[in-house]
Amino acid sequence: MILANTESNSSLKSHNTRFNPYDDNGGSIVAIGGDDFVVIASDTRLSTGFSIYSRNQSKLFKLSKKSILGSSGCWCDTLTLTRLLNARMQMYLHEHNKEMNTPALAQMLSTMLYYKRFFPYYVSNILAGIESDGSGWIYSYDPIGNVEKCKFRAGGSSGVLLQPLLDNQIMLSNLQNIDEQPLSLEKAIKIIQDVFTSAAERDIYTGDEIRIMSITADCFKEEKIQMRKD
Amino acid sequence: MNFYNSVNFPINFNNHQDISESSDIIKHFHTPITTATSVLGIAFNNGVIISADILGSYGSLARFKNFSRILQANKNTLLGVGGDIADFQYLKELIQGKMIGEECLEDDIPLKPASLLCWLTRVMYNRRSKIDPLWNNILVAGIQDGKPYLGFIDKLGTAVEDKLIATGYGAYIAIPLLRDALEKKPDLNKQEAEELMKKCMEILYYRDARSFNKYELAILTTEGTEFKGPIEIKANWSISNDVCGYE
Amino acid sequence: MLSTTKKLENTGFSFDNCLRNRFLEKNGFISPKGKKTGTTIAGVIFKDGVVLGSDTRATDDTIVADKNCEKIHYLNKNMYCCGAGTAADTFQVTSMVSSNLELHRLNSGRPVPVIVACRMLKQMLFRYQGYVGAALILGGVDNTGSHLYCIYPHGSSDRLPYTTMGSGSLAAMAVFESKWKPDLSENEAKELVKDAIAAGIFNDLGSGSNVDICVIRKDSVEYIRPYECLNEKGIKRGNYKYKKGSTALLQSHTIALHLEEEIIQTINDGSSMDTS
Amino acid sequence: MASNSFANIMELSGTDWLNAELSTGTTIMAAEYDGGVVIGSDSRTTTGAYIANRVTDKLTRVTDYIYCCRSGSAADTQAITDIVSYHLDFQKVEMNEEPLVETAAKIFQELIYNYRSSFTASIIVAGWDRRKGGQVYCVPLGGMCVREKVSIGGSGSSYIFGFVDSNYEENMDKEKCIKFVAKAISLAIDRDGSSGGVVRIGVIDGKSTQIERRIIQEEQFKLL
Amino acid sequence: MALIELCHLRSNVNIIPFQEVDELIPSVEQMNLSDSLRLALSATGQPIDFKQFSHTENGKKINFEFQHGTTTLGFVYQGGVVLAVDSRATGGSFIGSQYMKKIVEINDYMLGTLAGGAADCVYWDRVLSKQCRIYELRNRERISVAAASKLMANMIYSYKGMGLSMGMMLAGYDKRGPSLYYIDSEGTRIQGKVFSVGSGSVYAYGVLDSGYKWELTDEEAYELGRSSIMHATHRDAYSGGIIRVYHITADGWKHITNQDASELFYARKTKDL
Amino acid sequence: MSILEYNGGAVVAMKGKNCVAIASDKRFGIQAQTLSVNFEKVFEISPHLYVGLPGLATDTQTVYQRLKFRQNLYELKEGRSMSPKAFCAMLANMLYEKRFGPYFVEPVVAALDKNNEPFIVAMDLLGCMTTPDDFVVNGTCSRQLYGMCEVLWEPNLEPDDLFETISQALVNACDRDAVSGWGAVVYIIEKDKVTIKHVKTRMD
Repeated sequence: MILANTESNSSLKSHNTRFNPYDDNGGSIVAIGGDDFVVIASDTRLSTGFSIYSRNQSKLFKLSKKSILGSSGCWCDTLTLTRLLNARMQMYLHEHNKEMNTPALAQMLSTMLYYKRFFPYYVSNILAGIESDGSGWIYSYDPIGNVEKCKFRAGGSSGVLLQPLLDNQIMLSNLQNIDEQPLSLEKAIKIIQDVFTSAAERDIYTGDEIRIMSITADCFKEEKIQMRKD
Repeated sequence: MNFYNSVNFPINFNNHQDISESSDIIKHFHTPITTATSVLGIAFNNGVIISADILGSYGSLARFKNFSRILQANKNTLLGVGGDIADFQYLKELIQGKMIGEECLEDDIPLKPASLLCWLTRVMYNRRSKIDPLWNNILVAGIQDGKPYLGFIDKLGTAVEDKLIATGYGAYIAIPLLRDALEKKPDLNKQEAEELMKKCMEILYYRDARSFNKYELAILTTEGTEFKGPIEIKANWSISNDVCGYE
Repeated sequence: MLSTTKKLENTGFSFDNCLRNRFLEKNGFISPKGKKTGTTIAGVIFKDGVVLGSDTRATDDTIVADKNCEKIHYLNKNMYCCGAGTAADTFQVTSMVSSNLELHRLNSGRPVPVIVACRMLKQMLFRYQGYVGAALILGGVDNTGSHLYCIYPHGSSDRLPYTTMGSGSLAAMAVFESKWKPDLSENEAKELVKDAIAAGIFNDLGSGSNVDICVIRKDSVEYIRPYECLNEKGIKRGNYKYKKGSTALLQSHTIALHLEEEIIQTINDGSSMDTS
Repeated sequence: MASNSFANIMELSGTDWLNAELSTGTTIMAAEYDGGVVIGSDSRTTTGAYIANRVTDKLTRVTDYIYCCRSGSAADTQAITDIVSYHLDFQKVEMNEEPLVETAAKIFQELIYNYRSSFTASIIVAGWDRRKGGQVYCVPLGGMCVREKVSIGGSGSSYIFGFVDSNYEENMDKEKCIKFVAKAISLAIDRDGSSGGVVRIGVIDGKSTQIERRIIQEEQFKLL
Repeated sequence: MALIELCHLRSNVNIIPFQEVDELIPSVEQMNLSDSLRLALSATGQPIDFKQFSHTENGKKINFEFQHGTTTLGFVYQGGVVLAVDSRATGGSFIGSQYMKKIVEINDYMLGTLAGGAADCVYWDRVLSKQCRIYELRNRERISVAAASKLMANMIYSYKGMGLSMGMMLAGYDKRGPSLYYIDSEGTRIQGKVFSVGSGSVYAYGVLDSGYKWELTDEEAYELGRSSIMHATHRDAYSGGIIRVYHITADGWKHITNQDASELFYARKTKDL
Repeated sequence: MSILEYNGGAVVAMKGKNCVAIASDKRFGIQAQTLSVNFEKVFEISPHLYVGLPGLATDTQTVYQRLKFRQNLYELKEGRSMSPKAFCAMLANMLYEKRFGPYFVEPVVAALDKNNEPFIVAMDLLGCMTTPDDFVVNGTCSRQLYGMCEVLWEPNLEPDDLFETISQALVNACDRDAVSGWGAVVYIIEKDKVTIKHVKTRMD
């Protein structure tokens, strides 16, 4: 019965109660999944407090041919988590001679987040991936690994601002007498651009540039769009 | 495999503790004592330049007036460190140990700056996860695959790569000037970068109460490393003549 | 009602709710804070006057509450004041002082010296010991020349040839320190202040949007708002207009308003009448 | 030495200036010489570790012949000085003679003493009057008041007590005294992070309604 | 590294750096991917009170908004067990999800509901379903609901005081017939006939208790579960979304309906009018 | 929990072409418990002037009553109706008077002024005014509303379009906020009429 990662108490040092192992480095992520595509976008501003660390830090991580992770929050946790995740996927590749598929990846990420239940990663993760039938799905996580599979999601510092708009525009919630049309990739990208424009207006931690990555059955695309820099 | 063995209990039954009783987790780390202020770095067209003053402050006392905190990790990597000086010295040994370890491999492949940054990120993150951080900001500058490289790590293990970096008060005072200069001319040459750096150090001296009027510069290009300093700041105090009284 | 009428006559702050609010806070309900102007404000003296500048963002925690707010406040004909800190405080403090200055001007029958405004402001702020969170830059021109003061929330002042305040003050000050020189011309001063504010806007997340500038000269004032739009809202790519009837209704009724129309008729007054 | 604390952590992350009150970390000094007094100060005002004003004038006029050097909270000391100045101007009109330095010091003392729980103010009052010539009074934090030949105050003063004690001589001539004061303050500036900038010097000798002012800049420090 | 040993450098050279980094990445054996019961503890091995980390050094809020809130209910009657749940997950007052699945299928004869911390419940339900499957393989019979609930309670109990937050029901059908257990993170495990758990449970109980009797028909039972949840979602801010109803009989569990709580509300209201 | 979230509720106002709209939800709750679904936070001050007072319900009522009292006094004294600008100044001063013990309301004012120009103002709880050209929001789901309005609003909306835009913004924002919703009411103020529409929303 050994505890994982336990420290002996003798190494504990003297007192002060001001160190905080967490920071919030801001940034927003929006992802939309369609019948045959998935698209995910993040801004590139990395900030701390009232100042900007970098104007050019994408928060998207391409994990495999079929999946992209967007991760924002405490950047040091993001770096660690994605590095571990990559190592895991590498191991899987060597053991099974194939890339991990999206649902398995989604579950593994959840388990890895829950592993740190008592000292969690302070990150908001959104995983976008294409499944075996070619459809795009989004998995969104809370910091300790509660996962929800859905078609669209906004997360990060302006997630609260953007989510209702996605509900309204993609799920057509609260609309009547509307003819539903399947969502196209072009429309999804258009919506993503517009929601980021609005987030940059109102959320001080979102801005500078958007990176949009999309995966369809046969191609992977990346786009950059400039935003306001204040 | 015994089934019931796999259902083991990570915590002793008698060891229940309430959160309220044991919220003293962060009582056990040290705080910075002797500190050093900002470090600045710029990547220019064929190299990098970093600078830092040479003061070690003990609280507000200007305690050590000739303390260099720029070091050369290997032939294509420079480090500039701010924050607690004791932690810096520990880190320095750690890095030197790492460098010797690398040399022992005798593969003639020097550690690249980005790799060193990555490794240092792990060191810093690991210490923050123990709630026993190294109170430093580290600036890693070098030549990565023939191109200038500049990176930064804070005490949590947050790593950032950029063309211009400033830590401490520099992040508030020097960054605006550096960003402005690089926006106007993205491809600075060595001399311009050096001039810009000198200007920033002067202004930091005006506005940061823990800064000092002597600093060091280190320039790393493909041709090699050049250390300059200590350089003394020629401050301009002429406006003091215009100011009289507070009303 | 009697008590309410009485209260109307009383001036100054009312502390009626304090006890209740403290009780609520003790029970774990966090008291919200007022809107802040994260702000970069700056001022510089040039040859013939003063240039004041500010950004135009007001924040509510991490949300931009106002993208184009006015932070350069009118004090009197010959002086203006930039405010940073709690937005309500800067507004109220400057408007109260503005009224007093106007009374002073009417009483004395001459342009009010800038020092008077400075004293009024700092004494008022000192009385509230920093609890009225207004950080101000006061600039003006009077018979004795151009003046620029920097007034801190606790009630101290500094007299300087160039100064900055607010969360972006460090960025703006860096620009001043690198580019300021004595005896600036008006255009140089305007550009310098713009650069300083822009440094705040781009490097401090609490500041943003446009640059406002106010130039105060010996006989004239020029309030340029906006002086420069540094950040435009991105262009919408989609169309978000709804079809009529998209929203489900429960009930609806209309109140017709009977308009009172006001017709103004000009009547010839006595002077134009032929009185001979 | 407050070096262990929270302030230090805030300094490292560079966020201390957002919340701190403006204060003059300061080195101030006044010394008597044979014809009057020399007052001097550094010129740095800080909020946290940010220098809000690098050319502050901490030598403040109370009357034409009496000045004070302020240290502590900028707001408190300015308010107190304004009040004292008002009192003395009033007294001057009433009595038709220049107020005494001692009177000024007493009013300072009274204010600081009465409001000692709410004010952070430590002041050196220096001046010249007909009766006692050049005088220096020290009114530190708790509100006591004592006359001294030479007095130093502020955070930087702790570095120069030794220098001042060993180098002060009575009845120096003016230039020597100015040099002494300037040297002392430059030494404090050298070691104290809260003091800095230039050395401002004022000479009060009762000969003119304007005091003689000098500014000694950094490059001249070595020559002192 | 062989060279180092060969040269006996170890005694001369400080090789701390390698330890520094090695500790970071837990080996495969250490992580919960291989031993699902083993979670990383905090630096001190003691629970962390996150309130002390509520603000960063820049004064920015750090807010671990784990998804929360719920109304769930379950009752045993002559026809088996009925479970009904809402589907809202809130972080603070923000509604993180309106479609969360709060019933977890443990095996064909057993269901768990979740209330409290969503991640906690889902994770441990997943572990439980693994344990149950192992039991089944080993003993060639299905695990009883009593045993499963005991396993669950023990697992949670071992992390008691660490900050887990969960209130779950375990319902199933075994050789003893239908049964329903309530388990929470304090370590409680109670068998009962009627339970409701979560922030909206007080409202649900009102409807549930007034309509419950052993002799309910299946349809009546579904209706009772549904309207209890519906009324709870109307009154409780942290419950809402879709009402899911499940039924467990001797043949295993069956999903009955998913119905939008708000639509149901309007349907009922117009009927009353 | 912030005290402004104790009872829940949100108000939004938007400018249109020669018209202005103000909308609020109808919930009155005590923390998680919904007590009433008919608690309006928007009040008529004069035919062309409406004020929304989201925040702590007790203060919503107190502030409204005191406003009405002062307004009556003004109209008795002056013999004319209050202009939107004067009303806002009065409200701002009333709130600032309680600078150190504020009322927990964040008012939103929507009106047509003398020239039938749309006029909107939002204030924080200390009475600091914001007067943008497009829309103002306040209340528990203000973040959600900012996101919605920033995309949906466009200049020169006709009254009918303005209604669709403002109600979609409010309803969808409330759907992501646990403590507001339960019905919504929209006021469209035009030169010659005011239209009051009760919108169907989720009731959970």
